[in-house]
Amino acid sequence: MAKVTMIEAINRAHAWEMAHDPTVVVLGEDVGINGGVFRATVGLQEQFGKDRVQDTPLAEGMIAGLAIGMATQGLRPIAEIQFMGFIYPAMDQICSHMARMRNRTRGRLTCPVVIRMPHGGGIHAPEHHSESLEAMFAHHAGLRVVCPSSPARAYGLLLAAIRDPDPVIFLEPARLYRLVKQEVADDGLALPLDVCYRLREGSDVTIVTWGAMVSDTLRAAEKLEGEGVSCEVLDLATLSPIDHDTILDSVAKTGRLVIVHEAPRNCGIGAEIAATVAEHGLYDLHAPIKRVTGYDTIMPLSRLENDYIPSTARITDAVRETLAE
Amino acid sequence: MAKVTMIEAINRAHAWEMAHDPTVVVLGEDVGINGGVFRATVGLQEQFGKDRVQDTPLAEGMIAGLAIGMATQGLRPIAEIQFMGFIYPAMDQICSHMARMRNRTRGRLTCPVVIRMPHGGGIHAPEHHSESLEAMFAHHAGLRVVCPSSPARAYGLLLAAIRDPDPVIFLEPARLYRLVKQEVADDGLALPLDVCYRLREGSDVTIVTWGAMVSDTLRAAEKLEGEGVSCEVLDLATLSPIDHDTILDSVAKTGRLVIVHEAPRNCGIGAEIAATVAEHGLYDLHAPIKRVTGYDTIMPLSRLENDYIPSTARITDAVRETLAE
Amino acid sequence: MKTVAEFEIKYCQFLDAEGNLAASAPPLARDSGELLKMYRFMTLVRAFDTKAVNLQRTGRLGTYASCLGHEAAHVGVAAAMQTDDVLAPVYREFGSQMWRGVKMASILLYWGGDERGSDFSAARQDFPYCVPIASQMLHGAGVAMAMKIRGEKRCSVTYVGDGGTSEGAFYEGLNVAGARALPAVFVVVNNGWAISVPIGSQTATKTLAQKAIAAGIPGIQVDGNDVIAVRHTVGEALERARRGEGPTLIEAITYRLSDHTTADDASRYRDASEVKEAWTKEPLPRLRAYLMKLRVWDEAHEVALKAECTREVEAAVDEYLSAPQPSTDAMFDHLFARPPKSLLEQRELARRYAGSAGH
Amino acid sequence: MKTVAEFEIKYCQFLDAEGNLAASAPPLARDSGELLKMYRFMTLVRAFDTKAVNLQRTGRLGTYASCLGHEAAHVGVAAAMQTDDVLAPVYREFGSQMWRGVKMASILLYWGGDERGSDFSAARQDFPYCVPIASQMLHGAGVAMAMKIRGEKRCSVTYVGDGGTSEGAFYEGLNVAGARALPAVFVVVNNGWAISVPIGSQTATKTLAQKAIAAGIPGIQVDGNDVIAVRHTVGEALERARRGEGPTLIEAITYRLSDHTTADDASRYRDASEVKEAWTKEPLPRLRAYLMKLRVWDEAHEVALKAECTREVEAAVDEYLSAPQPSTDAMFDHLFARPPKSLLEQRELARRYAGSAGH
Ligand SMILES: Cc1ncc(C[n+]2csc(CCOP(=O)(O)OP(=O)(O)O)c2C)c(N)n1
Ligand SMILES: Cc1ncc(C[n+]2csc(CCOP(=O)(O)OP(=O)(O)O)c2C)c(N)n1
Ligand SMILES: [Mg+2]
Ligand SMILES: [Mg+2]
Repeated sequence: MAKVTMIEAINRAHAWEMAHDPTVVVLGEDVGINGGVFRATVGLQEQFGKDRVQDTPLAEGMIAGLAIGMATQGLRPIAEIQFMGFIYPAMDQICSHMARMRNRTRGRLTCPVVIRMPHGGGIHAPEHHSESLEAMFAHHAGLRVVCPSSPARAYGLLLAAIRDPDPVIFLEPARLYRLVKQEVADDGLALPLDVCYRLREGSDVTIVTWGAMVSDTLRAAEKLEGEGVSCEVLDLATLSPIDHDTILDSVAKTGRLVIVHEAPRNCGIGAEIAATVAEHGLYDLHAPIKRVTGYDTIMPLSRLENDYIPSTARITDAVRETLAE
Repeated sequence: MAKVTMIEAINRAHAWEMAHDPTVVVLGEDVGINGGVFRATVGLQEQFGKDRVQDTPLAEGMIAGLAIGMATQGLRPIAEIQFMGFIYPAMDQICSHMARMRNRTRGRLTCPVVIRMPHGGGIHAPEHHSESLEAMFAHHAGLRVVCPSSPARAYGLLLAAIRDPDPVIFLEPARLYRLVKQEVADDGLALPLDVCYRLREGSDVTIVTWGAMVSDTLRAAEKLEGEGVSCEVLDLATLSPIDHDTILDSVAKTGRLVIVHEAPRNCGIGAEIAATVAEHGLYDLHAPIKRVTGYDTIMPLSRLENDYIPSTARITDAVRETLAE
Repeated sequence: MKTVAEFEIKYCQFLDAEGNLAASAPPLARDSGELLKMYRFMTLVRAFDTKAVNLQRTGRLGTYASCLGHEAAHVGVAAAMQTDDVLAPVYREFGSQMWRGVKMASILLYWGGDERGSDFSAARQDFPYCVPIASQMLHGAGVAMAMKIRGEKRCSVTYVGDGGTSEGAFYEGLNVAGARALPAVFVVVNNGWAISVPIGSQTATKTLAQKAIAAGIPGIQVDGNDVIAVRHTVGEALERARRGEGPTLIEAITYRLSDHTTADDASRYRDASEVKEAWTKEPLPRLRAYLMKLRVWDEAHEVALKAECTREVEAAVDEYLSAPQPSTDAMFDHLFARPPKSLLEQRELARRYAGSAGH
Repeated sequence: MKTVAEFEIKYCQFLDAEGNLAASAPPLARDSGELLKMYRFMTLVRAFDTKAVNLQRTGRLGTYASCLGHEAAHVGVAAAMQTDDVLAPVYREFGSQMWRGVKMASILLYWGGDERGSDFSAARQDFPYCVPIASQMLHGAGVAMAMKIRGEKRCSVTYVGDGGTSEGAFYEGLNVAGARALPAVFVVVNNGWAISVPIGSQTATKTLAQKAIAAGIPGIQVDGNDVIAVRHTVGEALERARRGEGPTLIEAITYRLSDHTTADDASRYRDASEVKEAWTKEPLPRLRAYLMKLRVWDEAHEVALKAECTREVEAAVDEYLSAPQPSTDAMFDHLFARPPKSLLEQRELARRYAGSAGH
């Protein structure tokens, strides 16, 4: 098995599915000959032709709207948005139509669309290139929101997203694109959606996180292990709908919950997780819940972006504080 | 003092401020001779002229973008969006620019803009006319989100919003527009932002709510009083930033928290309130927090909309369940 | 300075307001069978529309967007289409939908507040109503792109209003359709008003058809009250699209004889004289006059047709009024093919409180 | 069918690629003082740009969007403006910004990852860079609307790229500017490419200037490598706007001689021959040749100018490199005029963990 980066795994998932399902088409800005600005679609136009891998004019609302039209005609479009900060012009199409088409027509027309985009900061990109807006989508009914944290999960979850009969917002942590290589079997096997992945078993505290923050969290967990603290780390993976059962089970075991995400705190997905535990797992809690998140300000330009993104130190401190209660 | 409806109070706040501040301008679809589809701006064009009360072409992104340009030139635009479901095309302008201009330019250019729009359902309006999207804005740093629950608060909070040096998303509960009349002094006095309003003192349970749900919640509180349950009702009023201190103080007193909102539950503002209490008020809680919210589905067309919006029965039951713990 | 590009916009009308036919009229103008079919349909649409407004006024329908005056545009467009073409309407193109087989009862069900109204029994690939103005432009383009990718000889037809031409999505749809030569036809129904905003305030352009020039595609203006001109123009555009020559923008000039919707009062912002003048150009009498000149129509036919339309509409109203109330499950059962557990739990909750509003 | 509207698009060039002046050239073409000022500035912009790319390559600047080849367009536009007009740039119009007084050190600071770079010490009403493509169109329109409401004789000038003409916001801005006759000038810099997408794939139009027709406003094409033509055309458009006659769309045809940004590798998608050909038309040599023909310039001047530019650029680089690192407070202190308590608490937290990344 070859070791691949996340971006390569994403590329392979595209290629596998396009080779096996002729209804899958790719569209977006610069996805053709350029293979996408991060190279996620590299080689696909050569292999599958210009009809199935289309460079579009520059307009995200248009990309999403085209995908809707194509999907209602039985295609399975995968649309790339170049950076998450550029998703706003597509919000109307995604929220007013894509998320609702099945419901509005009582199942007559459906939108099996995947909208992929890089997620988060930490790559010293220009302004508006480092947003984490998963909660904005999670708040909208009718969408699944998925975010992998490793090459293998990127491969398996993307396949699941493409095959899902409903729209999926697929967020790719940009700073993981080339961070590590992992053995990924190119076997076309999808991973399940709607469940979280337990990356580390532990008994003292549950840490829920996703995307790029998974590696920082695992690093924190390792450090804490040296201090005798046993962390259970859950990769949320599907950010909406949330697999609350697994989280509640884990909290029932550990009695403590820390949530880590890069997105701003206010009304983030961490709030939903905390709220659900405060509703359904309150009596299991031995200590207040802690959220370690991005600040409620604008993701700064590159000089300060690493001070915005939660550091391992912030995570370990939060765990320590929880345990001190 | 004359008794006025909320829509009249909103109209008066416009007129007062336009008369006293020549930089205030109004723009939007049908706000001129038609006075807005709900009549919020009726008479303003006659009184202040076509330059200061402008009917725009039909494009919400354009409305928000114009407001930004005008604001950076020292005007104070009040923009009306006809229904909250039509805010999506304006998201890019609001989130990428309006919310960020001060920060991006280190204070050189600012956006003292108010974006007003009807909020919520219950008026048997057509599809896409009944959305509650406050959490989408709350999640974005750089915006204030305000939602009045009575004619007097509409008047005072709107004045505060217009005078605020930063952008304010001003949500007007459509089903309160003409529901009740209240004496409102047209005295140009603003009410404070960033604080919640205690509408009812109580000792058994804290209920936090806002907008149109305030009346249903007060009705529930009254009903519960008959059962010997003493409810403290807080009108959140400014939905972002949240006045957590008042909520935490109240929960410290009552030990119980129920949050009521019409918006979908997942990542709603209720989640943020619950999460903050689970972080900073956990030891005060005698029972699990309860959220009574809209469902995580699409606001249905009129036949079912009243089954979507939380009923008084759902609120009273939630309070009873909390007390039974 | 040298000239690098030149453009012109043409206007097409065959049947004038008095029912006189232009010499240049296409063969369709002599096909009395087709004309009668369209006339009957336009009359049915008028009867339906009148009834729907009446239902709203009497509390038996929600807010409704009348299509009074748009009958020729709507029927002409639909009549030019093939069954397997796809229509993306806005919210008042009932004439087109009915021609394509959408039941009047479905239309009423939707405007009566029930999503089942968008689950058409015919024209099942057609789009439902599109309330967010102009967003449907991109659906039409996307549908056409799917057709093009598959090499099908089908087309999409997308409506948009004059107000809708101010939204960015309108131009984005035209532009991509032009750039990829998609088999799509876009019809701007210029009825003069976007709620209270007259077309002259919406844009500085002399025509809306010229907006096509920004997409490098043909644009043409047509008298939207002349069903022959509409059907002919749309037919030519569809043929062009089917030949792989790309999209066309058609501006159909008509007039909104009604209020914007039943929630609107147009007398607040619009001169009665303008409306009166518009009534002299409306689509039905001119076609009737022409059919009478052709001697294929007379007063007796007219009386019989009206009675027939009334019967048909009443039957549809009965069907609508007898539709059972949806259960609260309907909110949940069509959101996802695979609903998450939390949604099923919420469905339970909704069942428990069904009908509790106001209590 | 009758013709209801006709349009044409003109192209303006005075100085050809060899430095020959057309007979029709305006008086500006004889104003050697102004031409020299522009030539000096274009040379400075080129020197700055070269240095900025170099700083990025050596790890001392973030991703940077070179303006190589755009010097005439950028300087011509700015030179036509008045000081109190307002510029809304995209992200590579450094030539315009520098002409208007924005310091090179500020430009570097921004691209070096510090928001202080957008707190210009001059041109303080100008907009900062606009990364979300085409969204600035509406800011330019809004600024012009404020000017119009106040009856000022000022104008806004808004840039947009060829790729940017596909976004809905582009058309929305043009349309409202036309509909309200705003004192605004919009300049499309058509440099042939939007990252890897060539203009022919972006739209089916023959020109980008013709997109003005969709807004009912004048559109004109100009050789964007001819600073005389650019300045003249923009100047006329600004005068027109100041007279209250409304907006103009100007398409300046140039070429992106560089990669899209320093993060891009254009050789993946673009023929070297095309770039080579474009170098024969670039803006500097033609103006130099013309100035030499006018005998106001020679090799010695050129050598001295280059040295002077180098000095100026180096001084700016020094200023940039010596700017102190911002503190984490900077994330919080400019969000609101009245920051909420929760934000101040978060500022405390950020102080505590400042610099902790990677630990
Ligand atoms: C995005 C959006 N903004 C605003 C509205 C509210 N609205 C409904 S219809 C309408 C006017 C539409 O005018 P036009 O496009 O001319 O269509 P017509 O109603 O005349 O058929 C407006 C502003 C909407 N439905 N969608
Ligand atoms: C809304 C949005 N979508 C995508 C991008 C990513 N992006 C940055 S530049 C660019 C191409 C712009 O091309 P053009 O408008 O021709 O300007 P140029 O770079 O050639 O000056 C793209 C797609 C963006 N910045 N904003
Ligand atoms: Mg109209
Ligand atoms: Mg370009």
